[in-house]
Amino acid sequence: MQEMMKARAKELLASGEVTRVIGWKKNEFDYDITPALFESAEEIDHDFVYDDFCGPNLSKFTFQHQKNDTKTLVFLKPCDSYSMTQLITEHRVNREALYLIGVPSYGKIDVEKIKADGMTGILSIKSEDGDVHVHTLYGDKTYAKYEVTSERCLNCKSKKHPIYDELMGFEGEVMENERFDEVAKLEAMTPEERFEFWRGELSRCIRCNACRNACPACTCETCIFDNPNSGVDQKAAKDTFEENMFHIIRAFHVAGRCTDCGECSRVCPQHIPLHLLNRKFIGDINKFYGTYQAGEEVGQRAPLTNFTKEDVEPDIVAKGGKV
Amino acid sequence: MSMNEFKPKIVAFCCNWCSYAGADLAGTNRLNYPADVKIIRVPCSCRVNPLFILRAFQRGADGVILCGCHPGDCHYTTGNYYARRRMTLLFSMLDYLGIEKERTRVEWVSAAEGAKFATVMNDFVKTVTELGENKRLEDLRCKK
Amino acid sequence: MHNNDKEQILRSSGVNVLKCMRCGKCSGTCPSYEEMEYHPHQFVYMVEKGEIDKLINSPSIYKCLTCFACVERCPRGVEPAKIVEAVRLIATRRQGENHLKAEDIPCVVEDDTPGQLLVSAFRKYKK
Amino acid sequence: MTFSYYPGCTLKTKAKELDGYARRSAQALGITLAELPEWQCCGGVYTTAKDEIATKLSSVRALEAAKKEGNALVTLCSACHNVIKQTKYALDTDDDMNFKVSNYMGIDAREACDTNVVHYLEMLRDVVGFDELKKKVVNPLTGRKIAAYYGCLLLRPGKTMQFDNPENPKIIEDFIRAIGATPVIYPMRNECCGAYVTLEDGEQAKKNSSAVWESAAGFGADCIITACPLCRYNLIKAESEIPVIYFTELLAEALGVK
Amino acid sequence: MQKIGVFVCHCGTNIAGTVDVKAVAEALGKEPGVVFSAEYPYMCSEAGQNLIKNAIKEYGLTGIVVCSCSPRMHEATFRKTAAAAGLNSYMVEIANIREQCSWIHKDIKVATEKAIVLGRTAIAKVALNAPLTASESPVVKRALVIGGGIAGIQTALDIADAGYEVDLVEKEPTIGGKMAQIDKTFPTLDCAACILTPKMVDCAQNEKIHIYAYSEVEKVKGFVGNFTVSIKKKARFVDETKCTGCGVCTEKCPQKKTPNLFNLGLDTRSAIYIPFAQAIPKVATIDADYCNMLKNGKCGVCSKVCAAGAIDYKQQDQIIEQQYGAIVVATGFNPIKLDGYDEFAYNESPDVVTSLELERLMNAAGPNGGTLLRPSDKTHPHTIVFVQCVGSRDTTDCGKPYCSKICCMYTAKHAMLIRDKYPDTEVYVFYIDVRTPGKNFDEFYRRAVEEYGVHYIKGMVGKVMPQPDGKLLVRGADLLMNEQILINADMVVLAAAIEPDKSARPLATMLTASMDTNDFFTEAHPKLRPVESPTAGIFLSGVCQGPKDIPETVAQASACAAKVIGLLAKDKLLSNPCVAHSDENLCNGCSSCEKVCPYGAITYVDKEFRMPDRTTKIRRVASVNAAVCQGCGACTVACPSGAMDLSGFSNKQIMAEVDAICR
Repeated sequence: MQEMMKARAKELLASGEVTRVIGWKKNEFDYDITPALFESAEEIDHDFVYDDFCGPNLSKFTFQHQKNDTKTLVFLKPCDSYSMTQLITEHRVNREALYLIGVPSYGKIDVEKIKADGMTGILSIKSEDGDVHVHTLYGDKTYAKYEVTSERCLNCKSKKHPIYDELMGFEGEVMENERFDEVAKLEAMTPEERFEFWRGELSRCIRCNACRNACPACTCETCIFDNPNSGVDQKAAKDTFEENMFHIIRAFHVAGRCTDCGECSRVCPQHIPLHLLNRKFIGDINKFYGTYQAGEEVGQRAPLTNFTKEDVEPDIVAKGGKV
Repeated sequence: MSMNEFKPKIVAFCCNWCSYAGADLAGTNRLNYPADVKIIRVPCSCRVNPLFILRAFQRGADGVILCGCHPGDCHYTTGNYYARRRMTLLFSMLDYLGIEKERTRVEWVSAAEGAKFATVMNDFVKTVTELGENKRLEDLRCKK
Repeated sequence: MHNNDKEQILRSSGVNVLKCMRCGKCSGTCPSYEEMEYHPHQFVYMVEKGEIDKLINSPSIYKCLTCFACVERCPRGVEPAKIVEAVRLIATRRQGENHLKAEDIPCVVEDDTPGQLLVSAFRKYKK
Repeated sequence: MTFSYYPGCTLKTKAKELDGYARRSAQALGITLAELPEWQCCGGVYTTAKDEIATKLSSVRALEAAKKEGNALVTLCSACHNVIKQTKYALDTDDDMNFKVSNYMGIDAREACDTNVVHYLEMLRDVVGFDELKKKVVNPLTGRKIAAYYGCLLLRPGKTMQFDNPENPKIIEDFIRAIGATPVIYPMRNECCGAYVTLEDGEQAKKNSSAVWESAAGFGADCIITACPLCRYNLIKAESEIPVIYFTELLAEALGVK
Repeated sequence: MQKIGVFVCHCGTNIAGTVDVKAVAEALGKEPGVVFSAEYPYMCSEAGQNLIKNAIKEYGLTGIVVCSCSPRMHEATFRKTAAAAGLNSYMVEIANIREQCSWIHKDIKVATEKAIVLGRTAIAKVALNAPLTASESPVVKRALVIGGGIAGIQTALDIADAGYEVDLVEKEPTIGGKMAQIDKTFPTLDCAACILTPKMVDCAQNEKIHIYAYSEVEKVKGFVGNFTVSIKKKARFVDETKCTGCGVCTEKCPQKKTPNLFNLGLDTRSAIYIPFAQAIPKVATIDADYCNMLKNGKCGVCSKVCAAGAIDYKQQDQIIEQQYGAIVVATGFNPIKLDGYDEFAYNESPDVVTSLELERLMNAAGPNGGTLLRPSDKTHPHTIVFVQCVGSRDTTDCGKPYCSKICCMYTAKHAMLIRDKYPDTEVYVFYIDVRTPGKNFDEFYRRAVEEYGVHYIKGMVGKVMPQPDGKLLVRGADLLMNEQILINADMVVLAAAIEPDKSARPLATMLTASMDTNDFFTEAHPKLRPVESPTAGIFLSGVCQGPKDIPETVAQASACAAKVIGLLAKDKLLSNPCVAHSDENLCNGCSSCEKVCPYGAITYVDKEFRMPDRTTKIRRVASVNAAVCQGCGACTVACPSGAMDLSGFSNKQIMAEVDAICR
């Protein structure tokens, strides 16, 4: 796959169809993959990579590096393409200046799972035919791929690309998944247990803003948390409104727009399951207003800027949330 | 603090056209409800940003209630429909975070429903008083 | 007791009698009108008022043909035929004796009586 | 094209001709009617009560069997059609009913009964097509003035049956035209014959049925056709002065397979 | 630095009875930013207002808080007071310590404490208030009336009388609407044409009124005071300026088999036609669906016989663009289609007619020249059954849930006219309720019963059965007799429900005017602003707002005109300054705000921004039209970046209030 992608990227660069390519590149470690901008065939030959570690969602990177006067090729995994569709719907990226190639994703590996298994001093990781070989300073170990696949991929919502100019490899389908199971588990707890759970999780937050920076739905020109006039700033002070409410506000801000790509949880250095906040909103929206998948189609009307006269009343929450 | 001494802090957002007028009518008719309820006038229920409600909880409110025109009767035609969706989702999230769902409420009160306004407020204050002091949302960030 | 019957009728028929605006179209359309002591619109009204016993004890409940003309033509979607059926079910479920007994059948049956007639009648007149 | 076929009790006994002509005609039209292996009597009338499931189970079984065979379910007798279709509608729209039936039967009833129920006439209209039928007629009944008698069961409740305009139907009239005869429109064609009341009050049923045939005869019909054995029985008992026959008999006659 | 003044009103004992006003004034005087605090028995009195004015001047106050009755009561008063003292009137906040405090609490301690909280909340808010000025926009002194029935005609005449230009758009070839089709009017039985046609002529002759008949509104842009409307003049294939209305073409036209829609298809007319003798404008129109020349190029008779040379087979639709200050909707109604009511045999028998068809059958200009004859065999009917509420008060799919309001009265009229003209005809009226609220209405209905011997039967018809002999057997219920009855009738007349004209829904979308579920236009307030749409500059005249009879329609039409005149009389419009505004630096251009705006006040523009690295970047940003925005604030919450805020109720202000309450 990777070679096909490289070849096609170079072809498009050479033909002048595009002048820039957005893809992934490998850093010091096999598993340390970051989004990257390539502007020449040489750069592509040298750095371009597409493998089971290419987790980062390129749509946010594309937004940050967009240029209007020239065309950019972007490779999109299915979940990236949902985010991209949402960005197009919100007029945040210029569709005209993009050439989108959809590529399949067979599940990305979560290095944290390997580390959590006690592996240290990792020198290299290779993923081959459903096995993942880990080579460390202290010896080697092989995992079955599903053991180290990230949670978001195990609960993949779709292997289909809602938008593309060109597809490479097999196009998948919208998937059946159990992604709301964790949410349901929390919902089944008592309010006290839930409060304790979230206090435990959110107390670990160091306000590094990684979640916000990675989130493809967080593309505000100026984030309200950075805006002294929003009434929720005051970053420095401790115990302020913004500090405490950051994640709730962020989740509400992306409610109805979050495509559930899982970047927030992936990048969180404190391993806070932030996606469980977003999924709560997604689950509620599906339940109350009919199934809605953000980024499924360009021009969709988000559930929070929409209504029907027969919508459920807010007291549905007090009645246990059953529609 | 024993139960009967507990005085909850309750913030009530009322839309200017229906519910605020309903509250005025309750006053004109001398219908009593607890002084714990403090009203903030907004043009429409759709003006109420979830941030305001979160802020109230963070600042120590024990209950927040939003009152607007009945669905279909909004002065601005559709405002309360949007408010209804926003609040449904917000309340569900607050409940998910462990803030008891009884601490948040939306009621549709028309300008003619002074009696309903008083009844709703009495009931809401009673419910919140029974729940007792709210967990401060700011605790969410404090180490256990 | 009466209230229970009323609730039971409302529940089992699924009809909201309060939607009736008393236009009488059901009775204006009923093919069994002449044979009935209480007419379709009265069924709806009497159930609303809780006068269930009069209905249960009336032969009218066996006169409805379940032809659904009243259901079809009611401008308010009240469905009187379902009310009649629910009242009759109370009667047939309660009665010690069925309205139609198996031993009566030989007296009424003729050579050309279709089986459909017998099963239908049993459905309507028996527990 | 193959359909699962539900004949019903009377078609095996007193209304054999309704069934026989239908089968022969279907064959002539290239349609296979596969009789359900173990069907039970539909019960004759649908019990509208929401708290009553026992009387609906035979229909559920028929629907389930057809679903298993993977075919649409064709009915012929108006009563069977009405009962089965209403049962399906109840399962589709009444969650409580679906829940109870599912529990009792140990199946997901809504899913298991997701079968298209069509009346033989609908099959003629929608699958064969009346234009196509017209072409296959070898013995057009030209000059015959036929009155269609719908009765109540095929048409009502309109929302559930979705058969035709319940107040001004035309499917049988179109059928009559297709076989070369002239339909007679008369107002009593969708009024009730008296149904099962005939068992205990023959006079009432006679009154109802007389009104029907008198209206048809008054408009010049020389024959009445129906899809319901009980309608036919009642009309005949009411001393109809014009013949009352099953529509399938005319169909078979027109197709030359009588 | 803010300098805030606090003024606590006693309202006699209304407030002072349960609130320790001195303590309130004292406590609030210590709030940050407060430089003056006082109490007074009646703050709204002249002396009270002077107290405020003097304090503003003396202390150079930048904002004031009045602790008094509800702002709904005296906010405007105190704003004027502030303005008179040179303080921006939006630097005033009211703490409602009467309706929401002293009147509902009995304990002085509790009430006083609450009054202090309410006061400091208002102080917290006013500290963040910004001076606001109402913006101005010019008013185009011209009105558009859409719909040329009696409602549109009356509104146009009244507006023109006040000296303003009016354009009257009618989609049919002539103005007149439904009233032109009606024979007599209740409860006076005067002839509809006799009272309507002079008004039509007035319209045609009025210099201020411009009639665009056979025209439709295509597009609407702009806002109150300044709408731009595109009107499509449909091709008549006749030059309006040349046609004299002589009617020779209509006589000579060989295509006589065209259904006469003015007579509801009860008879036929020629393909080139003038709908009726008194049509305005009285010019011919060619029905393109039936004209042989237009269909296949074979004929051309009308062109040959026209002495004025007015026929133009090549005429095209024409688009006219015009500016208006106000738009009046007067799109009227139609009877519903009766396809869902075949139990009444309407489609089956020509002798079952709607009431409007009966009007034409009885009209001297109708198909039978005013003699009531059965459509089927043109014989005199001896028994007529009227059925009320056909489709009205009907919650099924084919009906309308509302009462059509006019049917009870016109049926009484029909019954009376028939009994008067044909005493040998028996008339039965099946009714559910007879609704006659209106001047002389019930008396009129009673005359039908008492003087004219009309048989009113409480009940409904279940089925109409055409008989072989041509009679109509009517089966219905007589609920008072508790009987089912059969009537052998010659004709059946159905009082079909009325519904808004089908053109209303797309028009409402163009106007961003709201409609209810029945497609009636919604009024700005059901009681107090019944002739205005919530969308500023859009006014409602006649049945488009809800079922009405003629007198009510005319009353509403004139009321509507008065409102339009009131608007056009202004040179400039001052708008409520408490409107939304977008901070372009923060705006993402994501369109969320636009989606929730009920007024279409938000548009997007591409704007160039200078970036920190001195490059420029073009971004799409939201822009609020302050003249259209009504200040609901829906956009402020929909906006993810907080770019959208609402003057007078800003995010910061409301949060400050929250903080003050929770302090």
